[in-house]
Order: sequence, then C-alpha cells, then structure tokens
Amino acid sequence: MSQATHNNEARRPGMRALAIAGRVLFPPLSIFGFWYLAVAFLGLPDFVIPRPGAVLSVLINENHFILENLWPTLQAAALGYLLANVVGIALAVIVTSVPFLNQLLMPAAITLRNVPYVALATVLALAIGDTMLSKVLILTIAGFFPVMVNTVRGIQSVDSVVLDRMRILDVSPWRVFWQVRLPYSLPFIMAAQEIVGSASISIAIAAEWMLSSSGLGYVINRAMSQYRGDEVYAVALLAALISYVVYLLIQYASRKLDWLGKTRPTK
Amino acid sequence: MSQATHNNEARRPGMRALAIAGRVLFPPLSIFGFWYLAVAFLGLPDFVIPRPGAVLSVLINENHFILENLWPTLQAAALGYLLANVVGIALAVIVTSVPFLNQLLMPAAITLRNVPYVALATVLALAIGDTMLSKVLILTIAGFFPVMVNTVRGIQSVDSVVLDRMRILDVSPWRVFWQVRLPYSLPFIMAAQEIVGSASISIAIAAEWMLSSSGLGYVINRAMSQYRGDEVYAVALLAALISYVVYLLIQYASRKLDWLGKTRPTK
Amino acid sequence: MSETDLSIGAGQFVALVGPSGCGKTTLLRLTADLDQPSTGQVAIGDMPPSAARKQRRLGLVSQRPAVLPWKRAIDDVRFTQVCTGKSGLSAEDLLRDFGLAQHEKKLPHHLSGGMLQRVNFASAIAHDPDVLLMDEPFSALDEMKREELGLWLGKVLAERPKTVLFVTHHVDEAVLLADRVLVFSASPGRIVADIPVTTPRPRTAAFRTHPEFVELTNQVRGLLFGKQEAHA
Amino acid sequence: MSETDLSIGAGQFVALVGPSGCGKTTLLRLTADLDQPSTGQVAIGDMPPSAARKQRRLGLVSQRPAVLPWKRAIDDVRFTQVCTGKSGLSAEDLLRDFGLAQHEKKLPHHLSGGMLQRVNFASAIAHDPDVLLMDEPFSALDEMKREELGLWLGKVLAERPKTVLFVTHHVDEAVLLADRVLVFSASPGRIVADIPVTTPRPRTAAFRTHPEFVELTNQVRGLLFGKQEAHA
Amino acid sequence: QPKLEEVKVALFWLRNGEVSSLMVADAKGYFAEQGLKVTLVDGGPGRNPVPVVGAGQADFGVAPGSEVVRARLAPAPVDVVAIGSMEQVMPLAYIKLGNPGDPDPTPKDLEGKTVGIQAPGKFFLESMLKRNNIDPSKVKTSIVLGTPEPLMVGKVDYFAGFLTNQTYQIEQEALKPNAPPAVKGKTWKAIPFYKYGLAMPTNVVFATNKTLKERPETVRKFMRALAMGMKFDHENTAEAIKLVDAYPAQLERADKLAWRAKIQHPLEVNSGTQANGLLWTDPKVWTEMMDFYKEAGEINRVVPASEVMTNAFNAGIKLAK
Ligand SMILES: Nc1ncnc2c1ncn2[C@@H]1O[C@H](COP(=O)(O)OP(=O)(O)OP(=O)(O)O)[C@@H](O)[C@H]1O
Ligand SMILES: Nc1ncnc2c1ncn2[C@@H]1O[C@H](COP(=O)(O)OP(=O)(O)OP(=O)(O)O)[C@@H](O)[C@H]1O
Ligand SMILES: [Mg+2]
Ligand SMILES: [Mg+2]
Repeated sequence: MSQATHNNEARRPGMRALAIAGRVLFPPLSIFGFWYLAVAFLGLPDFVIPRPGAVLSVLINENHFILENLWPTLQAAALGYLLANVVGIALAVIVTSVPFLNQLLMPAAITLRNVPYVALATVLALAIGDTMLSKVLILTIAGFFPVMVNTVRGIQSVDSVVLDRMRILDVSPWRVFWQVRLPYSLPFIMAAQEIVGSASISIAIAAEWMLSSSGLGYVINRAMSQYRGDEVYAVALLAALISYVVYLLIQYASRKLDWLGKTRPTK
Repeated sequence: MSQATHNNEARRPGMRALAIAGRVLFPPLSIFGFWYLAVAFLGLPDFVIPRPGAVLSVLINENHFILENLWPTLQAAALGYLLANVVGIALAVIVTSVPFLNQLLMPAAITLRNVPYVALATVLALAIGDTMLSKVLILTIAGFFPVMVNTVRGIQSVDSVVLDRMRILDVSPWRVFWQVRLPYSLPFIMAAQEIVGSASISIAIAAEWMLSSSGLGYVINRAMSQYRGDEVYAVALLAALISYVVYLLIQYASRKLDWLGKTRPTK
Repeated sequence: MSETDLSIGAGQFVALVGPSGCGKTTLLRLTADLDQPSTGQVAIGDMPPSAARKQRRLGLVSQRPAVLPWKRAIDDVRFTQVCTGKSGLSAEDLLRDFGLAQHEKKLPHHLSGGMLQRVNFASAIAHDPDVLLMDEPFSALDEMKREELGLWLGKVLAERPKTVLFVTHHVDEAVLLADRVLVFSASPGRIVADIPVTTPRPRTAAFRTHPEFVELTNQVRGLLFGKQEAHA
Repeated sequence: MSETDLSIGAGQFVALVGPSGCGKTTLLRLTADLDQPSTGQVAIGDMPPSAARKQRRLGLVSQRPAVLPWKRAIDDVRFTQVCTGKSGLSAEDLLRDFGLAQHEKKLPHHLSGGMLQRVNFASAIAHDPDVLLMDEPFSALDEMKREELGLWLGKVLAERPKTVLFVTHHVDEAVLLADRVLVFSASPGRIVADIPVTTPRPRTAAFRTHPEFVELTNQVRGLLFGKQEAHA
Repeated sequence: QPKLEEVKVALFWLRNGEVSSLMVADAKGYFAEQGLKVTLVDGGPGRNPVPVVGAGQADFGVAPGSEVVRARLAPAPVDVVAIGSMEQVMPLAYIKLGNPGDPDPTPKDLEGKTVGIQAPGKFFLESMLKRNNIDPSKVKTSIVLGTPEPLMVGKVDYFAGFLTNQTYQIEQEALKPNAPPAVKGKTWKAIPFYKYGLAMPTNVVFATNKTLKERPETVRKFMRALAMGMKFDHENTAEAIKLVDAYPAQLERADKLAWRAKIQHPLEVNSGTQANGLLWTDPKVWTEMMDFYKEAGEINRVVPASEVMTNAFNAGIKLAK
C-alpha cells in the first residue's frame, strides 16, 4: 500500500496517451491558433502579418538561406547564454558574500543593462567589430541580470538550520557554496534558465539585426528590406521553435536536478 | 541576553555611518568608475563614448527637452510593468492549476516573445498606431515571461505540510492562492520584480525608439540623427538612475513583504 | 503497510502506538483524506474520510508543524477560523491555556520547538472540529506541559465530544486518554492488537495507579517490545 | 535568559532539563558558537566554543533536522565526513545500528518523522566529534528506540569519551545518562540547580531502581514542577 | 472658409531638411491653397512608410525609390506607386578623409583600400566597381554601422555614407580643437555612387493605386503644392531655411539647413525636371533600378516602369533658371 499511497503521479493509461498526444499536438495548435486569431482580430493585410501557410512554405521550400544563417545565431546564443550564466552567478556570489560590493557593483550593472541597445551596438561595433564576440557581449549584458537576481534570492533561501550545521563543522565557504547554497538555489537558478535560455535566440537575432552581416538577424534585416514578411516570420517561427525546445530541455533538466520537485505535492 | 543573541544585525555606530556613506557615494562611484574604465580601456574617441562630464552637463544645462519627454516614458513603463505582472501572474496561476493549459499556452507565449521586436513594432504601429497602448503592449510582451516563470516556481515551492492543512480544512482554491501560494511565492515574485521593474524604463525607451514620436526613445532617435552622442548618453544615464531607484524601491518592498528575509540568517 | 481496515466509532478516542516508521502517520493521512488507500477502507463514524473533510469536520495536528512562516502565532490560529468560517474556540484563550499568552505576537521562527508545536496544535483545533487527528502532538513538550495539555484535551472532549485518532509514542498517555489502543507492528506495518480501555473517560492522573492501567500498559509494551521487561 | 556562566568539564556528560521555551536551545547555540552571549561566558573543557568549533571538534544534533533535502540518508551521513575530512564512524554501521539499514537510500521526505530524527542524529556524529551537543535528539522516537539509542550512546561514550551537552524533556533519561543535571527555570530562564549524579557511567537499565536514581528524579521533578507530585 | 481635406504624409525618418520642400509648402500655405491640410507622420526604425501607406493609414509616403520597387515586387506585394521624386539621385558615396586641396577620388582609387560598408551595401560597391572595370577582389570591405566613426578613428579608408548626412559630422568633428589626429584639419572627399554607378530616385513620393484611382484630384493638388514648395525652397533659399527651422519638431537648425541646401539642391534637379517640371522622374532610371535589384537577387522579376511609377500627376512647375 505504501507505494501507491505516496505516489500521487500514478496515471491511468488512457490519461497517458492523451498526455503524449497533447505534448505533440498542443504546440502547433497553440502557435497557429493564436496566429490566426491575431490575423483575424487585427485585420491587417498580409504584407504586415503574413498568413501561416505562406510562412510555412518559406520554411519548407526556401529554407536554404535561413538554415545557412542559423548556425552563427545558434553559436552566439549558446555562448552568450553560457557567459550570462557565468557572469550572473559569479556576481551573485560576490554580492552575497561581500555585501558592500553589492552597492558598488549594482548601480554599474543596472546602468550597463540600461544603455540603449543602439548606443551599445555602436560602441561594440567600433570596439570589437562585427564578430561573434560583439553578439556574445550583447547577450551577456542582456542576460546576466535575471541570473544574478534569481541566484541571489536562491542563495538567501538556504535553510538556516543547514547553515548552522555547516558552521558547526567549520566547512569552507567554497564547499558550502557548491554543495549547499548552489543546490538550494536550484529552483531559482532554473527559473532564471527558463527566462534567459528561451530568450537568448531572439536576443542574438536582435544583436545581429543591429550589427552583423550573418545570422538570422541579418536574414530578417534583408527580408524586411525586401518586404518579405513571410521570410521575417519564417525566421521568427524558427526562433520560437528553437526557444520552445530550449525551454523544454531546461524544464527536463529542472525535473532531473531540482530537489524541490521531489518534495513537491502533485495535485 | 536573548535579544542581543538573536539579533545578528546589531551594528556598531561607526559601521552604520560607513554604511550610509556607502549607500550615497557608491552608486555614482560605481557608475562613473566603470564608465571611465570603459573609456580608458576601449580607447574610443568621445564622439563614440562621450565623457561623463559632457553628459552631465547636458543633464544639467540642456535638460528641458529630455524632461519634457520623460513623462510619457515613465507612464508607459509603469503601465507596461503593471500589465506584465498581471499577465504573468495570471498565466502562472492558470498554468499551474490546469496543467494541460500549460502545453496549450506556453508555445504561444514563447512564440510571442520571440517575434523580432522590429516586426512586432511594425505590426503594433499599424494596428494601434503611435499610442501609449503600443508601448505598453511591447513592455507587456517583453516582461510577462520572467514574472510567469518565477511565479510558477514560487507556487510550486509551497510547503506540502501547509497545503495538507489547507486540504484538511477544505479551503477554497482562491483563498489558498491569495493567502498561501502567493505569499509563499513572494521571494520568487520579488526576484521577478527586480528583473522586470528595473528593465521597464529601458524597454519603454526601445519601444519609443522604434515607434513613437514622444518619450525618451524619441529623444535618443533625434539625438542620434543630430550626432548628439552626449544627449544619447544623458538619456541613458537618466534611464539608469531611474532604474536603479526602481530597483532600490523593489528591494525595500521585498524586505517589508518577504517573510523569507525574516527567517534568513545574516552573516 | 499491508491492507488495513479501520473504522472509528463516532465520539471514540482511538490511540495509535507502534515503532517509528511502521506507518502511523500514513494511516493518519488516509483518515484525513490526504492519501487514498490502495486496498482496505477507512471510516470515521459511518462516513468515509472525504465526506468528513468536505464538511470541514476534520482537524489535523501534523507531526511537522504546518504554520505559515509569515503569520504571528495568534494570526495563524485565527487563520484556521477564517478559512473554515468557524469561530470555534477563542484564539486568545487557546494560546493562554497553552501557556503562550506572552508569545502570541511572535513569528514561528522566533518560537522555541515546543512553543511552535503548541501553536500548531492550537491552529489545528481552533475551528473546533468534530474529528481530531493528532500525530505526536506533544513530542517536543516537557512532562508537565504534556500532562497539562492532556488534561486540557480531556476537559474539552468532555464538554464537546469528538472522534479522535491520536498517534503517540507514550504508551502511558495512550492508555490514559483513549477508549481503544491500536498497536502497530514494525514491518510489515499492520494492526496487531485492538485493545479497549473500559474505564470511562475523562480519567484523572489517579488512573495511573488503577489496575486496568497497569495491566494494559504492560500488555501494550509486551506487544510492542516483545518479551522484554517494561520500563517507565 | 539572564546572565549565565556555563563551563563543562572535558569528558563530562551534562544534561539540561527545563520547561519548553526556557532557553535550552539558546544555551546550546551559545555552546556551539552559533550565537554570541551578550553577558556571561561559556567554556567547553577549557576552551571557548569558537576554538572547539574551529578545530572541528563539535557535533550538533539540532532540534529540527538539518539534513539536505536532496541527499539520501547514507549520503547525508557521509556528507558530514566529507566536509570535516574525518571518517569517524562508518556511515553504514551507524544507520544499521539505528535500525535504518533498509532505508539508507531514502530521501528525507520519504522518511517518517522518527527515521528522519535518527538520520539527523547519525549525520551529526558521523565525524566522531569530541564534543557532542544534542537538542532533544530522541523526541520523535518510541520508547524502545529511545532506550536502544541511549544505551548505544552510553557504549560509544565508554569507548570514546566525549564531552556531552544533552537537552531533554525526559527527567529519567537525564538522570540515567548524565554526570550533571542542569535544571532550568521558566522565565526568566536561568539555571536553578546543578545536580551531580555520582554513580559512575556507563549505567544500565538497572540503575532505574537504584536509590540515587529515584531520589534525583524526584528532586529534579520537584524543581521543575514545584510542590506537585512527580509522575512517570 | 471651406473645410480643408486632411492628408497624411508618412516619412521615412524624422523630419529634417531632407524633406524641406514638404515643410516649405506647408509653411507657405501652398497646401492650404489647394484645399489640403497636411499632417506629417514621422518615420523611424519601426515605422516604415511603405506599409503605413499600403495599409491605408497615410495617404502619401516619402521613401527611397528602391523601397517602392521592392515593396511593389515582393511576393506579397504592397500596392504602392511612385508619383514623383524630391531627390533625383541617391546621395550614396564612398567617402574618405583628405586635404582640402586634394582632387576628388575616383573608383580606381579604391584599389587596395578598405571600405566600410553596411551589411546590405556590398552589392552597390561591387556593381560600381564592375561598371568601372575594377576587380572587386582588389577592394577590401569591412562591415560597419551607419555612422562615420570607423573612418574617423582610422579603422577604414573609405566609408559608404550619404553626401547629405555623415559628411556633416565629419566636418563638425574636424573643426573641434580636440579632434582625433586622423580628422584634424582634414575634410571629406567622395566618390558619388550616382556618378560612377546608377542614379536612383531617393526622396520618392508615393501613394497606393487605390488613392490614385479614387482621389486623382487630391493627388494632383498635393503634387502641385509640393512642387511649389520645392520651387520656393530653391529660389528663396534663405527664407525657406527660416521657415523650415521654425517648422514644428523639425530636427535641423539654420546653419545645418544652409549646409544641406548647398549639397542637396543640385541633387534635386536634372535635365528631366528642367524639361518636365519639378518632381518629375525618369522611367528609364526606374527600369535600370529594377534591373539592378533583380541582379542583386533583391527582387525576382522586372516589370515595365509604368507599373511602379507615374508622372501623370506632375504639375509641370519648373525652376526659373
Ligand atoms: N512521502 C513518502 N513517500 C514514500 N514513502 C514514505 C513517505 N512517507 C513515509 N514513507 C515510508 O512509509 C513508511 C511509514 O512511514 P510513516 O511516516 O507512516 O511512519 P510513522 O509510523 O509515522 O513513523 P514515526 O513514528 O517515525 O513518525 C516508512 O517506511 C517511510 O519510509
Ligand atoms: N531566533 C529567535 N529570535 C528571537 N527569539 C527567539 C529565537 N529563538 C528562540 N527565541 C525565544 O527565546 C526563548 C527561548 O527559546 P529556546 O528555543 O532556547 O527554548 P527551549 O528551551 O529550547 O524550548 P523548547 O523546549 O520548546 O525547544 C523563547 O522565548 C523563544 O521565543
Ligand atoms: Mg509519523
Ligand atoms: Mg529547544
């Protein structure tokens, strides 16, 4: 009895099949459903909001140029995402362990984040040029803040009784960080991953749009100047799909990593 | 003894004075310090990165046009911030209480967030025009996601033993949400506020830059076409200052609201 | 835990004793409609647990305190009343009776372990439920407080009869308070004895010297600890 | 709590009894260098608490379990050893001795209340500390487990002498195990008596019938509960 | 007083001296004389006038001719037609820093040099080089943003910019006492694209076919007033500058407007406008432009010039000279 009783997740097989069907069918239903609603509701001509059919046909038949430019964007997004995490978590650690650095770093961090992107792009383009690094820096600047803020909260959420245990045992701050604070922060850090991870493609695209001649951002730039709304939205759709996959991967990783999930009651 | 023992925050008066001095002096030190560092390190002439002196002089002597355009930006930022919260929290509630809606809404939410801003701006400019609503919608689309993701995590972080208590008492889901789940989520929700709140000014500016003829974004647009880098950075500095103030206000509110802070050990 | 049928008569006080980890809390959760039994059935009076719960007739003193971290003691107790819409027992009186008059404005993390347990107890019964499910409610209390609260409970039950399921590790307490003592075995956890206590409630501390008390406590200890000699 | 000086001799077993909320946990935290006393002084052997802590000679069994929610029982016990770099007692042996051999792979929220308390105990002493600070370590256990663990502790202390500060609500347990029983009064919490137990340790269950035991338990109960007659 | 017909004009960018003719026509009351009340709608990064006019939210638009061509020939075409051009050539040029006395450079001078271009501009450079029999592989390119900083900090030798735009900033920076060494005492020298490449109408006025069909009189009146504005701007430049300077929300001050007029006025007229009237636009140039974009792969078909432009609404107003 004790198994069944404590396992609230037991599902009937019918429910399972439905769940799988939902997982496969719901995303397209969701995306195209809302798209058609927008088209119908806004009443704009199709050179402004192209119809899903035209966009899909671009993705299927004219994808060469898009796919060619997918790789640099993915690279920039992945590197920027990584760096945003490194910087964000490092800052969180610094700021929580040396409180006065909080007041010293935070205003600069917020200012950096508030330099208008166009001004930032100008500076980066001149200082570094149209390179991977420029894009990665823009992504870092756009992404480190949510990671930092959430990690700080996470670090502060550690159960005080466990910290007492660490103090009694005179455990090094380093180990406490890696083995206690970081795992305790995971629910917060994983939330930041969902936020930053699923946005990194579209930020990479925005960065490319401003300062690069490769990548999906450039494709959009070119497509807009050619009045190829269908191509613009094809890129947007592709970006959304990738972001959704990233989001699902992060959710999967959360479920694996996140101890909170294991103590969580299912309803 | 018990007071002193349990009050780890007791500070010597010297420390207190230092803390206040730090709070006042550190922000400018931080901002201008890093600014000069950037100037020195990048070695770019002042028409690329204007010097703080020139920028401050714009803020002090030529602030008329800037201040005139501050109000619409603040309005848009405040409304957008509010709406992002309403939408984000509502979606979090929907998604956690009716799991299958998760799969139905999430892909659309992520797609919406990934429509390139230029395409979005074009659509909004045509559908709604250069109005407050367009800006507010851009802010909402940019901001609802962090609020939603963090709130979902927060809702899931509720102690199961308290949920059992609510179940035993057959408390309505509505009350459980307002009186249990929401307060439990506060550490997560306040983190989202720090993320979204302090970004809303700069997103409002970006929105105005693209589609409005009023507000700080318009000032930047105009300043750029007049090669007034100093004015661009004056706006950026003003935006950063406002964002920092918003950030401090949110931190203050967190300390007032957040029960986690009260259980948190100080180090 | 193997199949268990449990039915508790209305107004009965049932004590549950058994070694740590045998399934007492699990059985209590079934009775509280927090988990569903895979086999077997649980009945309170003649109701299934879900019906009792839906009628807001249950009160649960959980083993780990279920207080809200941001509510002061008195507000947490009142929260139960607000949630159920039943004013039941006065929150101030409860905390005063429990020796917490000075501490009613404290937040949970400013309370000692035993104080917290008492607040948890007060919060669980503040709506004056008909069915009271208690999971080691006095484990963090000193002997005097434990005795006091036991007597207090006896008095309340005399005034307002309730159906009670009471998990404890104190054999004496079980026999002193209950109409029926259920003895659990360790793995596989199941009910090995269902011992009625015939002396009518409420009983006083004097019952400790009554032959039935001595006999029953010895019998229960024998069941729990095997051949071994019983000790205080 | 008013000014208190406490000094515990090396190798001494000091028990601390007193009503709930009187400051036992607070005193233990001072001894553990978790809080600083505003007045008064605490010494373990001839060391201040901070020195003992820095030398990793402390072990603390906290009142609320301090296990890591994501670690299985055995890993949590080993974590103490990894952190201190002291292999101390074997983690498997500890859990087996505590009756948790079957449950060593379970996560904390899959353990019953009493099991969790035993894991917490095992984790606190796994590095074999010289100074053992215990805050109601057996409160969630049944009488048999409590007795077993008490005897186990006696055996370990005989083999590897330790300085012990032991908070409990069980007067019997205090007298049975300790060299010195400190009795706390309720507010203002302060030490009202410091009662030596002269019979040498380790003692067996037979000590319960020894005149010193009976006398001392009565004396302590008298101090705790005033004129009132003592009860089991 | 008769009620004026409201007419909206969507601009490509914020209002500045580039569209001075519009503002002069308004300020002088020429539109009102024709029974029109004109409202200018600023453009910007997210506000392209082509879809704005295409979606019917403005009656007229001002944009580079290339935009009209590309929009008209896109797979989901925008129904816009050019009805005149305020600038007969695109002022794109490859600009370098030089001493005031230096001769103007020619495409040949680009050999072995680095040219800073914007991402979509590579085709322009290559096309111009080919037209002048220069091997494009001999010219290095570097992608930059639309501001002249890379030229002024010496990152590139030439910079693809507009004669009416970035050159001003170069002049301004060169005057400053703390000007960077690369700029100090220098001035700009340019290889204009219209001279060695193609003439492309730039400040093109356009409307939808629907408007042309349903409200031809309005279009005619609009074009007449605009041409009168341009005529005044050219013939009474000093006074026009004052009017534009005072025009609401106009970005440029008198000195800048005067500077601009010197450079821009010659680009606004040619033999065609002398013969047929201001704003007149040459169908041949449009055909060349379509061929150019077809070759660049920016459009996938070429149509008769009459499908993308018309002079049917030209008022025939000419400069006095
Ligand atoms: N949430 C859970 N998921 C899986 N197993 C559980 C869970 N809670 C308890 N168990 C297991 O069920 C068994 C019975 O646990 P239960 O909590 O009912 O014991 P108990 O009799 O209340 O013990 P104690 O006196 O120590 O509180 C134990 O073996 C325990 O490991
Ligand atoms: N973190 C804290 N902040 C402020 N006051 C506290 C804190 N912890 C305990 N107290 C107060 O200090 C007093 C002593 O608490 P302590 O936890 O030491 O009691 P105790 O003797 O351990 O009681 P118990 O047997 O119930 O655990 C209580 O009045 C309590 O309210
Ligand atoms: Mg239990
Ligand atoms: Mg305590």
